[in-house]
Amino acid sequence: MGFSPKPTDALKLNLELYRKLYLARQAEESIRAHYAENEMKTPMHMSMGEEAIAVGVVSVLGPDDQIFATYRSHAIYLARTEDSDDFFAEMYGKETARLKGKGGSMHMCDPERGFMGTSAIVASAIPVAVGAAFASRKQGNDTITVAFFGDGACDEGVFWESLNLACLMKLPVLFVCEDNGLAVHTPQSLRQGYRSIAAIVSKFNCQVLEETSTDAEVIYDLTRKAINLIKANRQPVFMHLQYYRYLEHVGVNEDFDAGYRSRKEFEEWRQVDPVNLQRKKLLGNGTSETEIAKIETKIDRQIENSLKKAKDAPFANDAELCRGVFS
Amino acid sequence: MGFSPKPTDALKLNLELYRKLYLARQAEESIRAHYAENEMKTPMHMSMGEEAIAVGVVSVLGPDDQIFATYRSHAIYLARTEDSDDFFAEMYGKETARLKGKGGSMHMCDPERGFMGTSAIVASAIPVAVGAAFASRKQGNDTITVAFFGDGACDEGVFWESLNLACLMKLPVLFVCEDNGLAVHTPQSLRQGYRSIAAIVSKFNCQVLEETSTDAEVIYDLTRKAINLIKANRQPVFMHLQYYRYLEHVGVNEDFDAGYRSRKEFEEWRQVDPVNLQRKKLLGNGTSETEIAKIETKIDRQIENSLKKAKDAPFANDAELCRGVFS
Amino acid sequence: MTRNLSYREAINEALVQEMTRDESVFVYGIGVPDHKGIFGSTSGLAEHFGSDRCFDTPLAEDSLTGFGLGAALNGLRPIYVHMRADFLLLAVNQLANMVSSYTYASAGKLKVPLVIRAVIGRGWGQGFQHSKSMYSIYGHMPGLKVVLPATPYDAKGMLISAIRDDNPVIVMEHRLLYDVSGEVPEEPYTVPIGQAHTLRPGGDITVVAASWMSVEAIKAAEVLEKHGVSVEVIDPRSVSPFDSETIVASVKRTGRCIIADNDWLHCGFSAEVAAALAEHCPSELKSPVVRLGYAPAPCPCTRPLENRFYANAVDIIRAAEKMLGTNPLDLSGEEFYSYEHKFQGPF
Amino acid sequence: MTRNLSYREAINEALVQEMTRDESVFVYGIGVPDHKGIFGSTSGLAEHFGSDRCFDTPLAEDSLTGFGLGAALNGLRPIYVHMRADFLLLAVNQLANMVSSYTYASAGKLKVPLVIRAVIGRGWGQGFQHSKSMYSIYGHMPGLKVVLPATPYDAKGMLISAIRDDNPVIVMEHRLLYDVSGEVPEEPYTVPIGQAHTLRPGGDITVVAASWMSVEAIKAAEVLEKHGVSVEVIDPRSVSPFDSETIVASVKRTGRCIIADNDWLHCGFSAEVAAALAEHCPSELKSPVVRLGYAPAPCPCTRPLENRFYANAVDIIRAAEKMLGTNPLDLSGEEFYSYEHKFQGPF
Ligand SMILES: Cc1ncc(C[n+]2csc(CCOP(=O)(O)OP(=O)(O)O)c2C)c(N)n1
Ligand SMILES: Cc1ncc(C[n+]2csc(CCOP(=O)(O)OP(=O)(O)O)c2C)c(N)n1
Ligand SMILES: [Mg+2]
Ligand SMILES: [Mg+2]
Repeated sequence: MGFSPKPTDALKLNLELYRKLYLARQAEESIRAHYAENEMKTPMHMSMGEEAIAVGVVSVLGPDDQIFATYRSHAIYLARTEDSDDFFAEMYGKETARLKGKGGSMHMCDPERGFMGTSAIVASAIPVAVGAAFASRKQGNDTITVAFFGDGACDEGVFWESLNLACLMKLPVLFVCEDNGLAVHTPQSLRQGYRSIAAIVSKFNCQVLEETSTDAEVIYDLTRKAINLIKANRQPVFMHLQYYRYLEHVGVNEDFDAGYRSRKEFEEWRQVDPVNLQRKKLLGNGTSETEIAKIETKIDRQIENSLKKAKDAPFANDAELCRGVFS
Repeated sequence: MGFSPKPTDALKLNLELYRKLYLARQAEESIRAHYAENEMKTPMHMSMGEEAIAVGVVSVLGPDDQIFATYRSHAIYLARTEDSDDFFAEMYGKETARLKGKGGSMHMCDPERGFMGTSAIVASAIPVAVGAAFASRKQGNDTITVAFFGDGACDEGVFWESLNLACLMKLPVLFVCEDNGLAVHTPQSLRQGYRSIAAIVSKFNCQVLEETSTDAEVIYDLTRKAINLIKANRQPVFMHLQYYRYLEHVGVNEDFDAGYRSRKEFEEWRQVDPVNLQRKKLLGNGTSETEIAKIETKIDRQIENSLKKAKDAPFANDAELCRGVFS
Repeated sequence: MTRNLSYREAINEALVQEMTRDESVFVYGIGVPDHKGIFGSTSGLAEHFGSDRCFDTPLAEDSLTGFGLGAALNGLRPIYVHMRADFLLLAVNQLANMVSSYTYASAGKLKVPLVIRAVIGRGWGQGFQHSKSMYSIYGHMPGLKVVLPATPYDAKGMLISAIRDDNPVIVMEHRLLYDVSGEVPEEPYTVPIGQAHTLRPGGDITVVAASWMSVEAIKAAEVLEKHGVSVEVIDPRSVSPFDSETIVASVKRTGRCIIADNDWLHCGFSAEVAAALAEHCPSELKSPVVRLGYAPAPCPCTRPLENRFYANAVDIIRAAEKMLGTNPLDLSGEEFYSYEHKFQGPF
Repeated sequence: MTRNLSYREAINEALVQEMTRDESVFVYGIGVPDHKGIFGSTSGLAEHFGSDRCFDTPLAEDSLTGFGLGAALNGLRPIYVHMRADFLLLAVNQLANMVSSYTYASAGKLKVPLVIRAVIGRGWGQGFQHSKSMYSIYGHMPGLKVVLPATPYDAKGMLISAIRDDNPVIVMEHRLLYDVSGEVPEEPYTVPIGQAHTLRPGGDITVVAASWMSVEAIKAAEVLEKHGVSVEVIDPRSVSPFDSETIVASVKRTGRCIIADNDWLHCGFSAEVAAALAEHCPSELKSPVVRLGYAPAPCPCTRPLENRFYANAVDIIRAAEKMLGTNPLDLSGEEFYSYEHKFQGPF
């Protein structure tokens, strides 16, 4: 990690991106495979489809940069920590997880590694990120605070208040709007009284960057640009990034039979699936099928191993219930 | 009243505007003269300076149009009702007022005359106006709902939510932002992370109109245009209107010695004082000093009379305390 | 005619019947017209009544509450639905500063026939942001009515009462109740707001248990009855207005009271129930009042801790035994947590 | 050294001393650096410590609460000031869903040393949107501390405790208290959070009276004493954590309790106090508990109704007489409402 010039070795970067993409994807595939066993008793808001954003943004960040995110953060968390042991322990609600299962899928939190927590109340973590950025500046740190949120968050007043605050105070905040066009099942046409969020935000004192690519490297490059802008202009940057949510809003299944969207749309996005895309790119860049398979196998084993450890681990005992309410 | 083509008789209109301007101004002058007696035990947020906006906008409205406003609504209320009896009875907290003194200066409300109430929680009445406009449309009425609010209200998230909602649902709302550059004593440079609220709002699905004039007729004409736009486009209109607050935020005194603004600025705005301006215009249009004095004397008497009645009236008895909590 | 309906079906029927009866009733909120229809409670409404009477919204709880107020002031009867009461916390300003006082602020000239439905309490691994109830904070505001229907019968009858009420009413529905079934008349009917309901008569102990806790209390009462303890179970049904009389009268008879709530205890509704006893019948209490509810912590996700977070029938039984000074029963043969086991998958 | 200071001066001194001691303390909110300085309590801070440690903000209570949380998570000690607790109602979501649970959500890894100051209660004709207290709703949330300093001594000592606390603390200050004076040590000191304070010992009746009501209760006690009634006045000082022990111990001695609150009764803090008695000493109560507080209505503006809206010393005296079965005293020679008369002009 560490914020540094883009590796001159583009291949190295692309391998790193692929490793994280594949980890995020396969961890979720593993959840899908095991969820019906009813041992992971936590509502799952799956990342599948957004991996390029999670991996692309996170891979630019330095160790002291901070991330605030949402209930839909599997990919972000894994891209940041690559710690599938902790991830699965938390999914299974076990004592061996850092949070001992108190958080679950919606509330991962690992402040020591800059993953500062999430909110499942839409948009509620955004102002917290702004406050964190204020602290960073006040303390003379040269760090960035990233607020990840969905397009639905822009409906909430607190988004506008937070945007205004960050722009007013010229804080080093990177707003990352992960736009999948939906809030649960509600399309933007039923939620937005405007044509373009980017056009509106660009009238605030900040910079706006837009992208529809599912190529993690493109997102990576854009994020580097964003962070450079934040530092150069002492202004926040708002990134508007589109992706397609593969699965139902909450849960591990597809839901193209529900009627609110078509499988055809999905099939189109699948053509540019972020994991496949990156894999193909590696192959095109001269990485051999064997090399890639080696990476994949390693991650498959890692996940399998994490999953097994999680299953075998004990639950926290009752004393944990009221521990940590106060400092 | 009644929404109708602009009177071909411009003089008649200008006389009407002056009557209301003078009433609003003199009613407040009367408050200033009597406040120290400590009988009007209600915090006063004075309109002085904004009369052109209040009178200009309100004079266009039809009898079924609805107004939602703020704690700073003396001029709006008087422009709408011209009922100084009720006004002063409420300021003195007397039983003879429609609200029997329960509301006071901050909470005037006269739904029978389309003055639907106010909020002293900044921005909180704006979504209520949007809901009223929804009802109007749903019931097939051809009415307009006006939301008056200050520039400070645009800081609040609920403003953005309400704007989005009205634009999304294409509701007949006229947003009137009365911009005096201040929220209490805080200037916009300490509150706004953007250059122009009008520029931002214009990116929503609505029309934006801006004006800095203190000429009530100019505001009147602009409001007619706004209402035509609302009806023609089936979209809300946002009017951004500037004025200068003559007195302290709350209370009846000047406060140029407080240090947050200069008397010089005030003197400049006084050159275009909305009441004087309209008086001069009338004189220029051929109205005689005597005619004007006649209008003024009538209003002076009306106010004096209302004030006396209010002072003499009894307070409501204790049984009123818990009456009207529920329907 | 009476049929066996689930709680969700009972709500749905109330909505269909009231929307049919009165054109001014409309339903809005995130997800109300979608294929999930707020756990089935709003299913079919959009199809039947059209998208201008059952419609989706932006995520904007604060403004949409004010929106409902503005519509209600003008004679419409809005029903704003929240999939989770946790989201209602974004609208506390509108409720406390606007909705609850608008009638008073107009000296009684304006009515506010606004209904807010919100799902409360335990679901399934939902953690600390999707499990709150907090009805006491709404009950604390004069000008609001707050009800907690606990049976399919009350779900229909109290929702119809709420819709026809000219005042703002918050209807809070416990997530676990959605799967409970019971007898529900087909024709529309009302259940008056502000009357407690004695679900089970008994002479030894009064258990005051609202919403889901009434199910736990009934279970506890059944178990205790087998062992000769007679428990009276009272469902307050309404936080505000609050029928303290029924509860006080019962405790005057039994001399003992356990209050079992779906919420934190401190400054909660359970405190108001206990306060009513301190105000009206302290000398009739044979033993101190006991309150059961959420553990004093945010709600954890993992199941074993979640099980300890919520009070349940076993806790009620243990509290009753302590109060009566009897030995702990062997409960190994009993089946508890039947709904928690039945309930699976998110939300 | 001890001086006579007003409540506003005591707050100001606490802020100055803590900001001097600890660079990480900063103060923000609408009006904190202006010439009025939140009724004088923040006067001089901006001049002394600079505008990055005492600064004005947009009107955005919800996001600015989250902002304070984010700063606190990173080791700063923010103090967010609200001129009125009514405005805090816009931030209930952040408090209930975020601030109160952040430490728990990080399994204790993150601290939240956030202080929120908010002015509560009666002012001067302020009507229903500028007179609320509603501390019970914050006290209801586990993870928050809520305190109500009632004297200049406590105002300084409890604010310093709050600032040094690693948990979120809401400090609620009654508007009328700002003009009250009392002895305050010059050096910094702390008053522990969560301990009730017996302001006056007595044997016949316990009056539990927080914040401004403690002033009314003292006045009532003085009047009653002249007529041979000995009143113990207890200031709970803290809604959460709540020191029920001190109150229960007192009522066990006196057998009688009046709870006088600066808030609505229903589901309010007064209910929690009464509940503690029902839970811990019902058999020691010689007569039913009595609660006094706001009338069950939004607060009207006009003075005569406003006077009836708030409970006061006379109400306490009358309640005590009723409880003791004595005849109503002739109070015509007594001077009541001294502060309401002193207090003039808006806010
Ligand atoms: C304040 C609030 N309102 C409603 C909800 C219910 N809810 C959960 S997720 C969601 C949709 C959010 O959409 P978006 O922000 O675009 O995120 P996505 O799920 O698409 O990633 C809604 C409405 C909530 N959690 N919080
Ligand atoms: C939600 C809220 N926050 C803070 C306040 C305190 N306050 C009262 S008026 C005011 C300034 C509002 O400014 P603006 O909207 O521009 O109106 P103006 O007074 O200039 O007419 C503030 C901050 C309030 N009443 N409501
Ligand atoms: Mg989305
Ligand atoms: Mg202003």
